[in-house]
Amino acid sequence: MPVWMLMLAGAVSPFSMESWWFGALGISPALWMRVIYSLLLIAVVFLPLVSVIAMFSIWWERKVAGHMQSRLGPNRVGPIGILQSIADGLKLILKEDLVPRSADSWLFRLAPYLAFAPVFAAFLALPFGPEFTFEPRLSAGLFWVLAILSVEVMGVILAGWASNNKWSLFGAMREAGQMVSYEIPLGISILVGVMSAGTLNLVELGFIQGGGLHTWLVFQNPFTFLAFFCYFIASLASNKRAPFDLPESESELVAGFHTEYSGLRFSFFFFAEYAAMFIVGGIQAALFLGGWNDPFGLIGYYHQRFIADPSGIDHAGLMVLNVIAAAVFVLKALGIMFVQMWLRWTLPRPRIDQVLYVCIKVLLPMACVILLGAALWQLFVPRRPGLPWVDYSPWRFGDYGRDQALGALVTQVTLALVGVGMFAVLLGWVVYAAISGRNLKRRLTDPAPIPM
Amino acid sequence: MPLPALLLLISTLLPLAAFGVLLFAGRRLGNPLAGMVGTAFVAGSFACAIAAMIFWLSGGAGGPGQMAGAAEWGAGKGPIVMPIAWLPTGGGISQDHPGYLDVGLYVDSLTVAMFSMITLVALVVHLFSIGYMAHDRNFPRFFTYLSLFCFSMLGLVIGGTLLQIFVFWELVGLCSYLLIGFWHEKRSAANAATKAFVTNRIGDFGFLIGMGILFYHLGNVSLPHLHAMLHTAGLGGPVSLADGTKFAPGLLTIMGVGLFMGAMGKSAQFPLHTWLPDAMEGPTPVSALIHAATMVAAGVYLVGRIFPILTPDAKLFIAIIGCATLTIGALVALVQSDIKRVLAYSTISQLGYMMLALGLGSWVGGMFHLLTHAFFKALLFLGAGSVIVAAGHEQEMVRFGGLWRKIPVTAVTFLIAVLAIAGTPFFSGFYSKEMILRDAGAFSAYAAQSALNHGQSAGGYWLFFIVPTAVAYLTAFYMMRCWMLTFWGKPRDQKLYAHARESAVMYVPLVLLAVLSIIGGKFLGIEDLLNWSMRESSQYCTQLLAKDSGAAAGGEMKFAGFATAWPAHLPNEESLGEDEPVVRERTASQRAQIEGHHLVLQFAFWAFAVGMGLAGAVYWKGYAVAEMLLRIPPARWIRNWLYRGMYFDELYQVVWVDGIILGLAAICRGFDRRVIDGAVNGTAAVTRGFSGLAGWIDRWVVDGMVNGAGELAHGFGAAMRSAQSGRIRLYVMVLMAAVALGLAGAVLMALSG
Amino acid sequence: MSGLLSQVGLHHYLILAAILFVCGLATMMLKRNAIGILMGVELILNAANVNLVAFNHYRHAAGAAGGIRLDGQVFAIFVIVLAAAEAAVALAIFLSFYNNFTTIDVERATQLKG
Amino acid sequence: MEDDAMMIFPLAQTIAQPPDAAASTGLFYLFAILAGASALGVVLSRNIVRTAVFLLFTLAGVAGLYFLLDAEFLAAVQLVVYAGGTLVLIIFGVMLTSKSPGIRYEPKIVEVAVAIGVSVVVAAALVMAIVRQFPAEPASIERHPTIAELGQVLLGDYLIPFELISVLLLVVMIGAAYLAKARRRGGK
Repeated sequence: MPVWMLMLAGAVSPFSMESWWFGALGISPALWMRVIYSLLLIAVVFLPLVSVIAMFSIWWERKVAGHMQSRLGPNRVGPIGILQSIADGLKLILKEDLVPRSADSWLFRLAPYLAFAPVFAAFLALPFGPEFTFEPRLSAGLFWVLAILSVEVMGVILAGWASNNKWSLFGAMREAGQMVSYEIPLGISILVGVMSAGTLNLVELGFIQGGGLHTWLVFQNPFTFLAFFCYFIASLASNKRAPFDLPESESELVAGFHTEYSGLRFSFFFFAEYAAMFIVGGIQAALFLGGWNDPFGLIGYYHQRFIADPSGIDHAGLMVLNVIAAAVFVLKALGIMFVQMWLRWTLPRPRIDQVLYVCIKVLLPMACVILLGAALWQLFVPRRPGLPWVDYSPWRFGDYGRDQALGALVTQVTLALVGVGMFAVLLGWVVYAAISGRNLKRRLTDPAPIPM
Repeated sequence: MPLPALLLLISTLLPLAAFGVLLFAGRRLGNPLAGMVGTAFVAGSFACAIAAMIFWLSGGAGGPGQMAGAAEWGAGKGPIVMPIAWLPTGGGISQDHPGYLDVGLYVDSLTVAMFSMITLVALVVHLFSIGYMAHDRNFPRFFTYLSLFCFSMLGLVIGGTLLQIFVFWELVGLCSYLLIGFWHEKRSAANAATKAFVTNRIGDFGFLIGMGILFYHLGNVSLPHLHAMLHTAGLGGPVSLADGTKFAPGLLTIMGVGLFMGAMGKSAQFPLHTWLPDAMEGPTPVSALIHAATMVAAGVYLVGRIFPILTPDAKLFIAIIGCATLTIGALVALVQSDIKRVLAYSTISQLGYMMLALGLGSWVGGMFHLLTHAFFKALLFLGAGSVIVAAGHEQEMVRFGGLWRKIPVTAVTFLIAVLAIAGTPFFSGFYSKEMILRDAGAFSAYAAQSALNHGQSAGGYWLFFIVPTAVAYLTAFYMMRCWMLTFWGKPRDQKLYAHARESAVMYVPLVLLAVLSIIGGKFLGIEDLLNWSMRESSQYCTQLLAKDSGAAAGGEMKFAGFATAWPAHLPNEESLGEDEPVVRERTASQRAQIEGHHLVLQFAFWAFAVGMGLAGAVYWKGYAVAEMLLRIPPARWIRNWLYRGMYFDELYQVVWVDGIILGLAAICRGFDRRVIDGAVNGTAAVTRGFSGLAGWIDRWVVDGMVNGAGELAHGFGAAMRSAQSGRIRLYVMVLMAAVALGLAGAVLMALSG
Repeated sequence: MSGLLSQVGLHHYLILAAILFVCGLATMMLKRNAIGILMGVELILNAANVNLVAFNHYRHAAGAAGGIRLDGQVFAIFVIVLAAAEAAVALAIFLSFYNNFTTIDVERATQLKG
Repeated sequence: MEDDAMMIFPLAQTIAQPPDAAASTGLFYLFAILAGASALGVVLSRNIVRTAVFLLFTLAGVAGLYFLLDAEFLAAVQLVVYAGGTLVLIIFGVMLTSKSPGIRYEPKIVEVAVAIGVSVVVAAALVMAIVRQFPAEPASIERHPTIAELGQVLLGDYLIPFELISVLLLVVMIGAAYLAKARRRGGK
């Protein structure tokens, strides 16, 4: 260590020289343990989770697209083509890493990470189960996810800029304008749910909705019901999913902001998009659709029983319960993702001015009205206080009258019935389409000649 | 939330929902779907109001905002009070949430009755409008505004604090503005809208002053608390508040008059009444809903709500204004030729009756008349609308006549309304007007007697009975005149007569309202509701008083807010407690008045027959007899004077508009001519004298100095301008260099010192 | 006292804020691009925010119900909002300037010089 | 409060332990170095877009510091408003005002010298003043302030500033829109 540095340190700091340098080098073993532990958590749990979800969704989207267009989709690698994504990933890793000569190479290299890292970080707050959450103490969890997702746009903009390509730049500009605009209705519709729940913590949101279908926030009152759809549309746009996929609309912009990308860097953008779809769907499930809870409140009920077991907490039961809860949660998120894919392969793409028109002149006023209505509802229609199963039994409808919450109950049950009906119709539709599509596909792909 | 309150809330919010739907989707829904949507929402609102009425009558207990002692609500039991803490203001003497300005709901029998009335009339008017506005280009916009108005009006009635009332007060004002000016392409309509708006603002200024006084002294404007805190105001004398301050009667009177000024604007009382006739530029259903039944009655409603905190002086002021208004309205209505203007002046006059009643202490009478009047005046306006449509948008009665053959349903229902407003027995108007006149008689006798008891002259109190009674005759006369000119006699315009016809969508509402105009007086139990309303308020406020004074005095205080109101039914002497001397004394006076002055009341009773008979006789054959009467020398002048609304508009134009502008201009011109010009000219002369001298000095002494100074400044500026380079980074650098120098110096000093 | 590194205290944050401040200052002095100057301003505002939040964390008054008063954080929120507003207006001005002079070099914005 | 949460989430306890002093120290240096180094990058970078990227990292670092200071709401606001909003706006501005990505305006040597001198003096003075004025003190263990309290303060004690700043935002929106529109009018 040079002497002059020590002297400088001593001159500036009133503290002993030992502590200055020893502090830096001799960081306590506990800290090292923490660092290693955290890195391990990221490497072993996070990255595989995000990658698996993203790769699965990519494969799934291609399958869904195939179904919708009466073809088979990937069907070569593995059973029903399930390993296709891995094969593609290997191909992309092995591809040459191209950087255009006139590009700003530093930014060009940086951009994919900037797009991927926020999405990755947002997984931190997703509530997979009552205890199965990576960071349960975020009191502003929902807002935080929203915040960190808003950083993603930087990656896209930089990619478009650094490519030094007209199309890329247009794509980036579109993405910036679109995302910044749609974040407003998105935030407002989240606010509606948050307002009727009274918390931003995603885990607490799960507990609040633990009493069965009618305690889910989407059925809480007519305005949360509307906000659910408002959120879905806005999330499509802020995720640049079709029909709002203007930033990468291939018919005008080649491939939009990632025209110049190839290989691993391109796959980062791809991963980011699908992971963001999952996050957005997960947030919607956690905020509106009861998170990890089943429609009958069984998970909430057993969770409370295991926790409040007089003979101590039942850890084994909790573990199993958490696994089931995580499965339910992932299923819900995947369901929402399915609707996103469905829309992508169904709807045509509007012009950019139409997209912005929908945001500013339709979605935004609607969201404001919904917010106002929800606030008024909140003021005037009392709900049962407390957490389901902890403070009261949500399925004993007789007790609602005593708490002056009959109005709320009637609304919730009515809306829940409406929701179940809609879900049933949707499901029937999908199943019918799948069955009829399969027949059609069999006819189209059958080697035997089609009888005339 | 107690069920009636919830239902009323839903009833309030439904029109808002309709407004939202129509605002965004109105154009797309188009004609007539937009109207049907609005009507459907209002029908839902009406259903909710009726359901609320049913639940209200059966009563109940509990609720989030109820006091422990006042848990029971329902007709005659107690109001539903739901305060919500809103703005933290820190102060306040007595309120539900200490330190907060509350908002909230206040539901009592009056609220429920008003809701039923408003939603019913609104529903009927909506229905009617689908027919009336059928060919209008802006059909959806009309229903959008109507929905907004219904929401605002219901919000006004359900509001539990003066502040809420004020907010919705402004909203109904806005709707009124929008709807009067609905045909804003017409210059007169746009002007009328502006006039209504501006005139109302003058009144609202007073409202704000009154509310400001209350808020400043009490820190809260929630109705039950105002009632409880100031309940002794009606007995005269200062009011001591719980925190020890005394509220001087003068200030209280100013407060009361201020609030009443708001009501004057909204209810078109005497000095501010000129906007209402002009408001007839709006579509006729609007006139029926807003400018006859509901919004103009809002002023009366407000005065009814603040009745317990009004001082005797303030009430007397109200009575005088009411008296003047009802006279002016009736006189002017006598000679109008536009059917809607007749009705407009008639409305002014009837509102005057209500105000007079409240001023005299006939709380039940005033409110009763408000509700009955709403039905038959809405009926009259809708009937007029039907006539106007039938006549191809012609409003001059000169061109009507004999229409009953063509539009019989309208003619009959209109006649029913005329009978009701004239006070024919067994029609609704009879009961309410009778009650007002009875109480007016009681008041004038009682006031004169107590003046004599205090050694003063009896004054002109008898006028408070004589004038309304006389005007009752006029009312019967001009309403019958209107009917005769429109429906009776020979048709005066054959072309118009030939094309007249009526349609079902318009006369179904008329029949509905006609039934109500007949049965509204005795069979709907409005009177009982109003009596219960007084009792509910008294009970709740007594409990509030007990709660507030529980710590301080301990003795139970009796709520005296309605002590000065005349009871609707005469209570037995025995049923009155010992602690109600005022009530006892006044009841005795009323009893004596009724028993001793049957003859006088007979006058009032026969008004309908005499007035209508006379009008029937005079206008049997159209204008013939009237033309003859006009030949009597001063008659035509008087007629012209009355026809132009007693020249109030011209007077205001001269006094306020021209007077101020022209007067100010004259003063300024005089000042300019005399003072400034004189000074200038005088100075000029002196200056010329001096200038010769000055010129010499100037050339030699001053120029030298000036040029020298100029050179100096120029040189200095040239030196400084290089610093003003316009380069922002240089500025930052210089600034920061200076800061760095200073910091470095400071640090060096600190290190060395 | 266990030294600067093992125990993070108020002065750590203040020193970092000072560094940010100085960097912002230097940016303002060195950049000729108007937007660069704007970024310098943003840095300075961030430095101030770090100070506000750090002081709120370490030197705060007691608030209601056993909590702490959050004045510093509230101020920081206001600063962030103001910074956003300022950026919007500044960029609008720059665009206007660029339209008139086809450059955003602040050295060229000297028409009003003395 | 914290303990209660841990009681309810026993598995969470095993997955994510509460941050101890050492961990927060490490994180502080991570974020501080990120912020400080990126701030230097802002100064030294010559490409304006790269400057903006460095600024992004600075902002992210500062957001991390807010986390350590128990101001997680503020951290989220920093990310949403600054990183997601203001910075995007700035980059937008860069894109609109430069014809090619490599636009550079070099400062003069003298200016660089003056700037460095001034900066060093100010930095030194500030650091010395801070070190003298705020000696090291043990970090206070505080109750985790929740977002609810912040909301109550914002809508309670600071209601009027809050409303005023909303009005200000409205004014700014109109003003910026006007200026942008004036630009187009001038162009024609």
